[in-house]
Amino acid sequence: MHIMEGFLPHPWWEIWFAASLPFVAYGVSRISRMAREQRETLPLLAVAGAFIFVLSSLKLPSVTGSCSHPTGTGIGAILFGPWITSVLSTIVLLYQALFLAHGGLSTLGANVFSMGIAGPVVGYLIYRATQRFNLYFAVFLAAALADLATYLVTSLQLALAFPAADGGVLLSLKAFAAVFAITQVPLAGIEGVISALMFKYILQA
Amino acid sequence: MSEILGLRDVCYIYGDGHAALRNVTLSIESGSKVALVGPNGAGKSTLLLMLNGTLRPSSGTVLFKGEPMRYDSRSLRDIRKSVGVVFQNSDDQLFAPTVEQDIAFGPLNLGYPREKIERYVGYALSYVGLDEHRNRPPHHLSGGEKKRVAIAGILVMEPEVLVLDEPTSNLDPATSEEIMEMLDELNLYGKTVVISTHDVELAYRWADEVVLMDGGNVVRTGTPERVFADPDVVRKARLKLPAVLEIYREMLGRGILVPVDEMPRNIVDLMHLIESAAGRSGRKPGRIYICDISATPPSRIRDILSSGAVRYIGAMGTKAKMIASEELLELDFSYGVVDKCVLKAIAGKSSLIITSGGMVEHAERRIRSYAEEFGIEIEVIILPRAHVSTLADNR
Amino acid sequence: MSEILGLRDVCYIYGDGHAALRNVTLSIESGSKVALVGPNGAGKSTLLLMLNGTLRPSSGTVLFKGEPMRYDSRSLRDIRKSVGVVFQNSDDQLFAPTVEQDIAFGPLNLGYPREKIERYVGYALSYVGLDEHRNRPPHHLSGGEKKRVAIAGILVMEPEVLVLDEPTSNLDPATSEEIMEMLDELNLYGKTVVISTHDVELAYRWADEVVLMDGGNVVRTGTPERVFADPDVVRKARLKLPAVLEIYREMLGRGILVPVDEMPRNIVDLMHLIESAAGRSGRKPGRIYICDISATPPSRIRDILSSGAVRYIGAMGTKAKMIASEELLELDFSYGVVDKCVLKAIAGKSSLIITSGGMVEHAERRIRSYAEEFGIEIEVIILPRAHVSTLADNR
Amino acid sequence: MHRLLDDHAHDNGLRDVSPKLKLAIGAFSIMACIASPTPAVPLAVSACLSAAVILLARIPWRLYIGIIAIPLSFALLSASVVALLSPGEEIMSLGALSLSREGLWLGMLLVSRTIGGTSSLFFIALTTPMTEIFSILRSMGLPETLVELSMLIYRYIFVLLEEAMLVHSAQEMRMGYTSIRGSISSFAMLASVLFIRAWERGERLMVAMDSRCYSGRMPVGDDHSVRPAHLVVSAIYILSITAFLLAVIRSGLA
Repeated sequence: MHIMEGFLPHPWWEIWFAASLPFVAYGVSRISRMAREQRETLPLLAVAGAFIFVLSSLKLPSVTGSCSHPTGTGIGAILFGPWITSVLSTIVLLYQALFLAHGGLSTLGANVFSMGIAGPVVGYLIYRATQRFNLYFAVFLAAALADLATYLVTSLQLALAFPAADGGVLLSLKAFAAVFAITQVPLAGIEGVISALMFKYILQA
Repeated sequence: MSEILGLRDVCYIYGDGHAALRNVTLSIESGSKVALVGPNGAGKSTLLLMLNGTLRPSSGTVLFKGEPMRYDSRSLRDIRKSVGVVFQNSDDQLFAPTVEQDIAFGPLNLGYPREKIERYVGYALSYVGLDEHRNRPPHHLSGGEKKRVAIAGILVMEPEVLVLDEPTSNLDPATSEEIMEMLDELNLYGKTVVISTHDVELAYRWADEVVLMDGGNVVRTGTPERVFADPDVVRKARLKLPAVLEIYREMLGRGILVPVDEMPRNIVDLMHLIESAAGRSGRKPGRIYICDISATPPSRIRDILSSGAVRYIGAMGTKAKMIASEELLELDFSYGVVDKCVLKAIAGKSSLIITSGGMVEHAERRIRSYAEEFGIEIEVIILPRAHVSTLADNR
Repeated sequence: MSEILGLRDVCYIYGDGHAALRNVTLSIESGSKVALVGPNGAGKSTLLLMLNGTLRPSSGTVLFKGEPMRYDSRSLRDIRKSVGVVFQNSDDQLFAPTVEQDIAFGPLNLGYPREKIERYVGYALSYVGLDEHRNRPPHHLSGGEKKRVAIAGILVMEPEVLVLDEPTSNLDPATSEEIMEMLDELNLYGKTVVISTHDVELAYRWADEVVLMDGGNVVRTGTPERVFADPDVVRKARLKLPAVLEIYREMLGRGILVPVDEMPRNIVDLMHLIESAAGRSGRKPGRIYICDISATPPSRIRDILSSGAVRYIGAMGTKAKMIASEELLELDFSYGVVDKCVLKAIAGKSSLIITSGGMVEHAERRIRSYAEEFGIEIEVIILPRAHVSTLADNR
Repeated sequence: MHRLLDDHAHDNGLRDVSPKLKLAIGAFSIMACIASPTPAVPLAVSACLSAAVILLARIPWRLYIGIIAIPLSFALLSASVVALLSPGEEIMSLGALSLSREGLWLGMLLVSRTIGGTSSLFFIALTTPMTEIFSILRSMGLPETLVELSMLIYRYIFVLLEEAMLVHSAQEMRMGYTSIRGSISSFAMLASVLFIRAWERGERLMVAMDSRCYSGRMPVGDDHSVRPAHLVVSAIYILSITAFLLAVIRSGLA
């Protein structure tokens, strides 16, 4: 779920850039180190990034009928871990803004934080915690909860920028979360199911 | 024959304003074999995607059985069941984790009952000769096998029209011929087959009707002889003349041959023209045996072979080839079998064609028509019919 | 000629235990045109990837200029600079965002200075005729254009050997011929060219040396005539005979022709055999004008055309074709030009070939060798040389 | 979506303008929109840049209207939440919710900023091909790895997207996506086959790069030089918007 260009006021758009920067910078340094050691790193991460972009540009079959797209970052976190996924997500989010008009440039920091960092970190931790029980269930849970985490963080980002008159950030968070829940909660479920099925099909093939 | 698919004044303009089709009018007869030929970018693939409603004309109408095509989801479902499209690159078409699941994809989505799906998938698998690969992932198959799976995935929905974009691209000659023969077989059993290709040899030999396209226009349509009659038109469309035709034209130009009404379609025709021009004849032609494999035990074929009555052996159709390979029969011809046997017969050598079912009559008819055309007598012996008693005794 | 690349007893076994190459021994002469032919899965691509060290033999040795190949990164870099590989699917090869950046990839990584990179890239771009596409992303190009960019990206490193996997797959006949002609031109200027293909017509016509592969083995190597001499071997490798050869064999079988030492390589040869068998001769052959476009103003070509001295006009080489299209000359032949002009000359018609630089002598040599072979006199007139004074006057 | 905005950028009428200049205009416009306390400045930015995109870059207006509607739905939904939560003098009551004058104003401001910001974003996206931005990214001192990875991802997006479209239409031809169940399994098959294909491509990409002597460098394109006329027009635009912005801020303070 992208925050559109122009929507986040000063100082919030700067704050989210600052919050994302350390994660992405560390991710880039990890990739640089890996690329020096293993030459296949760059080509494989390149196709993985392109894969995440293409997946997230396809319209999901959705119950609500709205124009909803998978984030694909939960899968990324499972495969590459959260650091590298944060770098791939940054590039993918930039392209989504420039090629598809999803998100924006000033809001890139906020979007990277919700979709490229918070979601993948949650997904990765869930996957590591539940992996030993059942692989497919772990993938389902990781992808679905990564989606939910993204949506909650986005709601929080908006709530912090636009606190309610009485009740402040908390009330505002409730309001945003409630409005976006209509599309985002079913979406998270669908992305979870699709991710689990995708793993199953890949392992079968 | 009646029109099964038609285009009337169809234009198609891509998002960037580039016109892929310009006022195309075309009629495809039910039961025919149609080849769209033209250079890369001529609009062939775009036209094919019109035939099952994947692309919708910017202007003009597409007709299916005389009715203008409609693009609501119900109508599209019906049209896509009736007109199956096989893509050029099989990898784009095979997306399920195993061969079996891939073939079952269509029937499953059509809501067929489980038992029916299994039966149909089994039938389609054995039709394309890939039973033993049913549980393999498609991306581990060879190019030819992938193409067969792609065709099976369409056949299983029992379409009336089979549309194939460049069916032989990236396949070696023998695999190409096997695929084309499979299409012949399907056509013989009533399906209309439409292909696109820039292989002029293939189009010239295989098609009933050739549609020559260039720059989004249909430049010429008609029998292969008619379409390829004008070398300038063919060259402008960045194609070349079929070799047989080019040699024929060179011989005309040198006065070695004189023009005839019907241009040669293949080497058999060309040889006949040359021989009659040279005033030759008199050699006693060889025989052609046709053996219906579904009614003949393989031992009988071995008997014929060991008797020395035939010099060459060929197999037509998927089933015959499977049996030949099981029985370790060394085939001389596995594609273009009738033509080759007729050539051998004219050269005085006898041969045996093994095939099955309706293909027997088809082969016989083609031999007879060659014989008539050339004014020679080729003796055709159809095996289980003539020897049915011997056969019973042998058991 | 000396060996530039060699394989000695090379085996290659994939991770799954499947042997892709079995004891392959092969020698590629410097400056030759080699075609690897064989069915899908014969091991052609595996062999090609041995030639620049991408794959390392499981056993046996690969030699480059007589030295066993070494696989440390420094040696690999040297070998890859000398042996350039163009992949079958151009999309696998073009990975930079624009045409220009893609072509610059090799030189940049070889550490050329900036100015040299720019010069080389500019040269390669204009050589393949894609100057105006330099800033396009590869996904906006046609299949033929992508192939040209892929070739340019290799040429720019000035390799001694050019290796191309199925260079004409998915290209229409005219585009294929243009690519093959470009390879001829490069060969003429000294590069060794190795291709893989299952297009037998192409291999038979184009190659100096054919390597027939099947099931990981080299079945036969030699001149095209020698490799395609045995129809059984060719058929077993799931290939077919080239049409000219098949027609020749049919004519032999019918006694229309008698066996000759050298089998016909193309239609010109075949026609000559037929004509001499029919005891014909006597027609006065046409002339062939060869015009070096780099030394002739286009107005001179128009003069010749309007004088009625020639009936047909053809262009050889990238530069000649570009000028022809700029000058709106309507070309009769844009590929296989020499052959076609010789055919026309034998049929008594004159023609004009426009070309440039070293290609002039090449064309002349080929015409002379045809003339000698057929024992006829074809008058070849080379334009700027013969008319150099006239030319000066015209200015 | 068969064509990405980048595809239009390669053929637009402002292709020859220096990409640095275009980026500067876009970035300035975005900042101006966010900084503006009233809807007037973002709407002025939007009017100027939309005119530039349609009239100068010659992007079809139908396409432009179509894509600008995408972010609007998000903006309207979020802005109405903000509007309803904001404190102030109540002007309308909707059951438990109430809309204040200040809330309405803030909502309108947010929608206008989104419109202005999106116009600025589209100005960049539709006039400056990504291929020309890479060299700017590199000269901005972004890490080499990040720029190289971006370049490779750029190229493979188009390769994989085409493949995804083909697989998707092959599935549609065989009645995928006709029911919810079928849709979900079709989509998962598409994703899995795309992943496998992507991985194989990655391996082939490695071979291709190695075959061309890869030693860790990716070429970038050249920059266009800035032409004086372009500079003058840009300066007029930037100065006018800045003046407008300052005037609005001062009058707001007064």
